[in-house]
Amino acid sequence: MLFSITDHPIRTQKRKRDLESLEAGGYVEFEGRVRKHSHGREVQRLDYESYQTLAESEGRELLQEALDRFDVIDAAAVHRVGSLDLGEVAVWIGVVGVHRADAFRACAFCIDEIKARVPIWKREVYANGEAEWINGCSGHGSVFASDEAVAHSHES
Amino acid sequence: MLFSITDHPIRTQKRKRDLESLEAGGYVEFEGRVRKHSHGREVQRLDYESYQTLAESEGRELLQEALDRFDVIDAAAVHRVGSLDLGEVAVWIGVVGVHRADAFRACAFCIDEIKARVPIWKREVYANGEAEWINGCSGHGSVFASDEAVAHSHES
Amino acid sequence: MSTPDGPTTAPQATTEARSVQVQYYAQLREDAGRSEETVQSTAGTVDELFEELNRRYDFSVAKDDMRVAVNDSFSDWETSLDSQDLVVFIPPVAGG
Amino acid sequence: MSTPDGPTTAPQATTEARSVQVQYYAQLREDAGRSEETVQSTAGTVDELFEELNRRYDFSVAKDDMRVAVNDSFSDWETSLDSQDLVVFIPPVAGG
Repeated sequence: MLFSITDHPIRTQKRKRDLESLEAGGYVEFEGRVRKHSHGREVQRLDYESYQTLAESEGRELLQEALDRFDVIDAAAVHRVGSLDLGEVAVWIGVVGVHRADAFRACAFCIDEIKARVPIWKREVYANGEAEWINGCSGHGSVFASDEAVAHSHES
Repeated sequence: MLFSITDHPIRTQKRKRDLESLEAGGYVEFEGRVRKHSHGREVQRLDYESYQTLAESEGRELLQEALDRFDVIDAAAVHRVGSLDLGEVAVWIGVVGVHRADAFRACAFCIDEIKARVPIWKREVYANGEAEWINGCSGHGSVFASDEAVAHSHES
Repeated sequence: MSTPDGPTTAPQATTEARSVQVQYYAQLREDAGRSEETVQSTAGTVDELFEELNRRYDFSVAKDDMRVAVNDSFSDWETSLDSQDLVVFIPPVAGG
Repeated sequence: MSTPDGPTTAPQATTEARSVQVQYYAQLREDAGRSEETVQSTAGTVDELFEELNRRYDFSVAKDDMRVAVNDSFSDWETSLDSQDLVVFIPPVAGG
């Protein structure tokens, strides 16, 4: 259950290997990447910054919440800060579980929570030279509804 | 949009790189792995076999359905056959999308559909020397309900 | 409906036997003791071919739990058989 | 409620000024023109400190859209300030 902030490219393969478990039937990964377009504007790069101490403690807390709330074995996440080029990975999340449904849910929960509450900020730098801080989340949003039916939860 | 069956270890990093797109804000990956316990029995290895021609055409069809049904950029999947040791990857699925919610949904859809309809069979070989063919899906099951609310679908 | 004895007494047999390919996977491969064979059959439909082979091998998977493919596409049990068709009976799948 | 002029006329000021650390991130860093500073303030609460600094820097993010952290934990705007506290105002986050 590791959450970290790094100013180097995220070593996603190493992070994934750290999560391996012989009890795990399913692994779900999410990567948030720098994309070329944002709300119709052409992006040149993204600058991320964090309030690192609080970001790491809040990140560990939300990973623990994911482990408490879902039937998964382990979860980890890394967020990059600094200047990121197009296509680079800004955030990586990995979850291993005995069965797949909870691994999907826990992974979606983690990215929802990271976006909602971890003190990290993003400045979009556009191809035309302009730049602006993105006014992100001040509330919660989720990929999946919390009360939805989950079939086949006993298969991986 | 590639679906393949292989009797070699799945090169997940190469498959992931093949999916990269500068328009992609989110990447979701699922790996189904051989786990040590199945319904309380200790597993030594799994043997998978496929009806390859039909498995590949059915696999391509379900990937196309995922692209039709969800707002994603690309999706790919590979299923391994042959004898797999504990911890090895039996199936890999990768999806890239502009936004994260549909990437999660499409990836879950693909593994649900693969399990439901692709002609691949699994024989569990147990630590005590016994073995049996797993009587898998003859119907459909899904990780997520099809009508659930999806918040924040316009953020990556 | 019950013709328990002998492949030569199959119901609805046509007069002419066709040569079809059959492949077996997973449990059915073990039941049949082979992964494929060429069958000379007078069966008019896939369903009749299955019944004929089921009498021979006593498959341990019920037909109701299976699907069938003809010439590498999922098909209907009532599909009529042509010479050289490839027929595959598909027990419940278990990928992933 | 309105005391538009001068840091020395802040409401509810106590007689003794405290020395607190303030860090600025993202838009607030640009507004303040610095990433951290030591502030001598008579503010009794985090909220009063914010108002004092907002008069100085005219932050472009509304207080209602922000959270606040004291000593590396999310905190309440009504938290009372102690000497040497680290205060961080947190504009809407945008990770991921």
